[in-house]
Amino acid sequence: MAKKKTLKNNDIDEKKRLELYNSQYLIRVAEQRAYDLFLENLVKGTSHLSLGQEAIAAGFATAMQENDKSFCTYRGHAHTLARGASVVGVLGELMQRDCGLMRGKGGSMHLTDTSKGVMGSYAIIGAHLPMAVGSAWRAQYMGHDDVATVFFGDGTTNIGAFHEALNYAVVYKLPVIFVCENNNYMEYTPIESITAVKNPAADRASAYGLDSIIIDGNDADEVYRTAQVAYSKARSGDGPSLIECKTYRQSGHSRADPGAYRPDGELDHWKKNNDPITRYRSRLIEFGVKQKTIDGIEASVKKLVDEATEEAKNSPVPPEEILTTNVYANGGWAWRN
Amino acid sequence: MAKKKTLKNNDIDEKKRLELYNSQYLIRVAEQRAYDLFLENLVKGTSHLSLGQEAIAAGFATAMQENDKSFCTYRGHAHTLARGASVVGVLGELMQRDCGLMRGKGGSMHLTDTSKGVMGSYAIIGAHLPMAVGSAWRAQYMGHDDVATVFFGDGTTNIGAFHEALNYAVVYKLPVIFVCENNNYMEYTPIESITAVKNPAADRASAYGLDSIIIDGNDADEVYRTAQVAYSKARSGDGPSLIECKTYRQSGHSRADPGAYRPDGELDHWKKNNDPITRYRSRLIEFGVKQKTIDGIEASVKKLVDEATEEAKNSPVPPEEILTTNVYANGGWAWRN
Amino acid sequence: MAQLTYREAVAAGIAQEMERDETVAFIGEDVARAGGVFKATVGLFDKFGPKRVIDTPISEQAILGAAMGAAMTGMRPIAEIMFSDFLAVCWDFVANEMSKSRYMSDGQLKCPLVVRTGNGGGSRFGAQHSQSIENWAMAIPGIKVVAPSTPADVKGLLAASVRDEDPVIFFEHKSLYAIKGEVPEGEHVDTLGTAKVVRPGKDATIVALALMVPRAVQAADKLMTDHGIDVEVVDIRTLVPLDMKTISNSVIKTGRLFTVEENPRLCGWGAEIVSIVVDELFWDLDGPAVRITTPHIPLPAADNLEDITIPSVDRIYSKILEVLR
Amino acid sequence: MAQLTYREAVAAGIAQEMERDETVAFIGEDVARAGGVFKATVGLFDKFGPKRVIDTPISEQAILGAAMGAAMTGMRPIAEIMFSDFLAVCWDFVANEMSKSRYMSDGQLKCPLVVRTGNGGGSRFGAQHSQSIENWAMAIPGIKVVAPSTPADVKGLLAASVRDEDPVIFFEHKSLYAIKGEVPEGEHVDTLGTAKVVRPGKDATIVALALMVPRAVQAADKLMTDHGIDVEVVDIRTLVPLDMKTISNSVIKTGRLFTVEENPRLCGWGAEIVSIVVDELFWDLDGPAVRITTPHIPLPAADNLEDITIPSVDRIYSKILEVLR
Ligand SMILES: Cc1ncc(C[n+]2csc(CCOP(=O)(O)OP(=O)(O)O)c2C)c(N)n1
Ligand SMILES: Cc1ncc(C[n+]2csc(CCOP(=O)(O)OP(=O)(O)O)c2C)c(N)n1
Ligand SMILES: [Mg+2]
Ligand SMILES: [Mg+2]
Repeated sequence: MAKKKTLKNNDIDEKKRLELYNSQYLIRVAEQRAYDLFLENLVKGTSHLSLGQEAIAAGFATAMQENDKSFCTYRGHAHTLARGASVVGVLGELMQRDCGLMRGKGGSMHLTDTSKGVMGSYAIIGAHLPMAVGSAWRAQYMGHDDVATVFFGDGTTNIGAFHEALNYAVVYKLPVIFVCENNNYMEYTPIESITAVKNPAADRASAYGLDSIIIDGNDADEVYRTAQVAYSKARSGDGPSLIECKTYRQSGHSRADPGAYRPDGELDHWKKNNDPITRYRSRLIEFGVKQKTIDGIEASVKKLVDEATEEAKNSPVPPEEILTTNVYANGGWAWRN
Repeated sequence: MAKKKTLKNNDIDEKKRLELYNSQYLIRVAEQRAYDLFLENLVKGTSHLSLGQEAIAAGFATAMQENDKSFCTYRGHAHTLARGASVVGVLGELMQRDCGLMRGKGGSMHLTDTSKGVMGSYAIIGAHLPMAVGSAWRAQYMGHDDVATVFFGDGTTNIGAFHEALNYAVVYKLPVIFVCENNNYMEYTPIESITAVKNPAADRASAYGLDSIIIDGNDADEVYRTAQVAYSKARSGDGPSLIECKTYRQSGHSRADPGAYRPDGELDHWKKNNDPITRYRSRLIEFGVKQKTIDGIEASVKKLVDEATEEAKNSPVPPEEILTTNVYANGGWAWRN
Repeated sequence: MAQLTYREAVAAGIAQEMERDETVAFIGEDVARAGGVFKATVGLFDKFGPKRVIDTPISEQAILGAAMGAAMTGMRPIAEIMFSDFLAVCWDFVANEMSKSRYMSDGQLKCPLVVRTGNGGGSRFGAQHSQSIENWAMAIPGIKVVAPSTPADVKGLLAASVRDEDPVIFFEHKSLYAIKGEVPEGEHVDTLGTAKVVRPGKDATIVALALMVPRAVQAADKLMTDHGIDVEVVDIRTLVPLDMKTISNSVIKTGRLFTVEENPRLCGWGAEIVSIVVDELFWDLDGPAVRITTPHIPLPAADNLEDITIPSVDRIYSKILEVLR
Repeated sequence: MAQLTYREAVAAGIAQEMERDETVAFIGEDVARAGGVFKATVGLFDKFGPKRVIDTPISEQAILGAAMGAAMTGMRPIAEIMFSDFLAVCWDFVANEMSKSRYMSDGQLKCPLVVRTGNGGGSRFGAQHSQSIENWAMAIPGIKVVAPSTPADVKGLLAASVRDEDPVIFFEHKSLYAIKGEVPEGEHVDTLGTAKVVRPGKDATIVALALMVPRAVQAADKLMTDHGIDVEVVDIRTLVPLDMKTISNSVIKTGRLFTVEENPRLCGWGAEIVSIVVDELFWDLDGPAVRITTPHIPLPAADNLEDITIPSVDRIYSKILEVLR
């Protein structure tokens, strides 16, 4: 059994594995921290955590090139961190401090770090799918080799923009990867109760002439491998992919959600038996990674997040002068002369 | 050969056949009249004809119950006439006269006759699909036995509202029939050049858990038969159908379109070899209908349209007082007191 | 009289109408089993069941289209669009369909439906979940536009909206959901198109809406206390139909007009009211009519920034003082 | 100087910019091989080929989203939305996305793109294909809004829009496509945010836009001829940025303000301008500021009805006469 797994997984080397673990673990700790800060009333507004869904962000980001572009939702902390954005910048933005990625002007739902290829997080369901298509059009048009990846939830497959984006991307064979994180719920409503097909993304792939791809979204290796195939397809000019990742959201939908809609035991089941971090930690050990190495990663991630938390806490709130900056390209907001 | 056809078609009796022919012929003559009136500068604004597509409107309307509801596009003269709306009302509306179905306030693109179940024609692509879904929801909710039918083109399958409507209808198993008239073109652009799949509606049926249905839209019998199956399915509570009818638009997209985008010979080919009226006339004769009977139908249709034309021509333009009526339910337009 | 919160008044208003009229049903995202993301529809699902209180997919166009098709054919649906910002994804149904079908059909089609939506800022949600877009709706002929400021008005105007034969966009203010107020016991139905003088005064008129109403009243009280300036506050309550009589009477009396708008400056409803007053009551004005608005910028997320964006009691107070002095 | 039609000026403007800048590309429905339903983009496909001039599916959200994603990452796309009424189906991209991404990202994201669209009435197309919705766009912070009235302005302002670093909504008036006018030879680039006094006068100011400009000028000429009333006409040209200097200078000079709007009355751009003038120049006004607008109704299809709906030369003339007498 162990043997078989070794064989099955020997395409990924230890260095990559540790990278994948580091990325997942960083997301886990940072998201938990965000939750704690919310309880301390230091995170204002809303926030949507990816606890339990870390493997998807980590797997894709690890397979990306530096010049690749990510488009995220309001549930985008994970994807932003996975591309290497500063933890201070992310936590600072959640705390709406001057050190935040957007100096508090965007907030938790709109994390953006273009220096890392994170082309924004969008809070209106579906809108960022066509934008990712546009980035892919630019890559094709200008002869660039980057690929656009757009992350979205199961619930998003029922909105019009999903359909338009998929068709458009296929018609022009654009280098864009559509990643559906199926965590079983839209906000509080089970996805199967409001969707015509069982697999909301994969069962619609054929409507765009695409392959139906369903993967275990809680297995970072499987995600990484699938991502690699999709990126190489896109970079070879063979067009888009639509990938449905099965996963589960361990946190509430947003900050104040008690999760009353979950059937008894469901959350526990996923936490105990299908947590991506726990699973990956076991796999590392199975593959001979030393406990010390793992401990080292975990310690350094914790330190990073602790230090970032302190730095963000000490950052001032944004100065009032920036209220009216960057509305227009000239830096200001004047709509009249 | 004739024998075989007889067998294949003996489910439809002569009375129905003549009804189907009458309906198609009426549409043909009225649409040609609309075109002539346009050349005389008596049809103002735009108008979108269904020449060549008559069998679809006729086949569905003939299979409908009186209380069924139709939702049409700007290309809706055919569907409105097929439900029995007055020819004077239709031509009068195209000529923007007081005798028009909506007294000139809607125009060619918005034909409505609720007394015949024609719940409006809509000119923004896709919008009427969700409306038809809503009508079907009301039927299910109130326990009515009517079914909603929504007609739209191939190009419409690429807009978001199509996707939302289909999913919604299936989730709640609503009695609505989605009829895609695939006439090969959106306005001037060939549908296959901007669509990810070959059959824009049928190849997407599975994305909503529906059967893929493609029929010859220029064969009124096949349309009628398919419609009957769909209505009885809907009335039995078994939910929506999506039907793709292959056809061809013999006229321009709208009034002034010279059709330069058509490959040489294409239009001629369809007119000569696959015109629904010519085909149906031959079939009637094949099935033993007397030429005299056919001539009688044609003569009475022509008379009807001639008389309607005269009546519409003699109708005054709408009085200025109605400019501000029926904006709100109180009959007026006052937005203030 | 019962003490209800603004959010409880929403549920109470819907329940009252659903009990009265079988053709009223309610659809929206997460509105049924979960009682809505703002908990404004808690209890309705238990009371009326899955046939009448329905969780939908994330398909705003289908939601409004379904409501429209049902309304055309005999129902009186209430549809929720969770945040008013999301009306942008189904704007066609508001701007081109429900608003125009009666006119285009010369009265054959009707659309008695209500679109409820959470509007306004103050929750630190950022630019895509905080907007006040009542001016977008006011700009569309053929619909009615309501935005209550108290629990009683929520219930009474919601009932009136459900009973109205025209499509109504009903803006609930997110930052008011928690406020409490007296609501009449038993059936309560108000009248669309009626503004209210909520604070009488003689020196100037403030016209305000929704969250801006309590702020305007506070500012007016402070102007009285500090400077003896006696400001009348009019709560518009419904933008369409617009109760110009009440507004005009107030302006004729006071000679000065201020509007307090949460929507961003350009083409806000305050501009409309000012332009009517300047046309019709120019000679009654004793000085400039002045608009106090959210500046013409997207909304920032940070609390300190959001607080200086939306008109505050202080800003209203200072601006009026500056102008009247 | 060359004589071009308004529609030829569109193609000329696009061609000029595509020749200059490789990153400019053009997408829309039926715009390439067929040259657009208004024939405003004829010749571009032949000149620049299928890579740069692209026929799209009927997917307005994808069109604007694609333009946005490309603009964010280095292109300067031009997207056509065939009729401005259809902006309602992709309004989210205008109102919530392209307009806010720069602000939400505190300047990290940019959206240098142009959305061209056929706006306005007069074609007997009915309520869903005839609207003037420049006021919808003006109400959204973060975008620029342009609406030219002459072929020269079409070319010059379109070029300026393409070169602008912000998203621009460019309203072409359908009833002006056929008019002819002088357009400067060679490269022609105008400046956004500059209004023009197109007819000097001293007795009153008319502020007008697009199709309303030639009508206002005709009305002014007739007022002069018939009654010796000398009216100044200002063509706003761009609603955002708004050239208030030119408008204010005119009002200070004449003491009277009229706005002539094709958008329906409520929350139109005229209201905004009136409200600014009344706030800032109240004491310069010699009488009421008056708006002449399309009434607040959906547009009828019939020609005789449409003609009495949209402000005509006669209506402008009579209203001004009535007010000034
Ligand atoms: C157009 C629009 N409709 C509704 C919402 C409110 N909303 C925010 S998140 C969400 C659920 C999204 O579900 P899914 O796509 O599965 O993503 P998840 O939150 O599970 O990651 C909804 C309905 C929104 N933001 N935008
Ligand atoms: C949202 C929207 N986009 C574009 C248009 C312009 N338009 C009118 S008809 C048409 C083509 C429609 O093609 P199809 O659905 O195949 O119907 P057909 O006209 O062939 O019957 C287009 C693009 C529109 N009316 N609405
Ligand atoms: Mg989900
Ligand atoms: Mg077609």
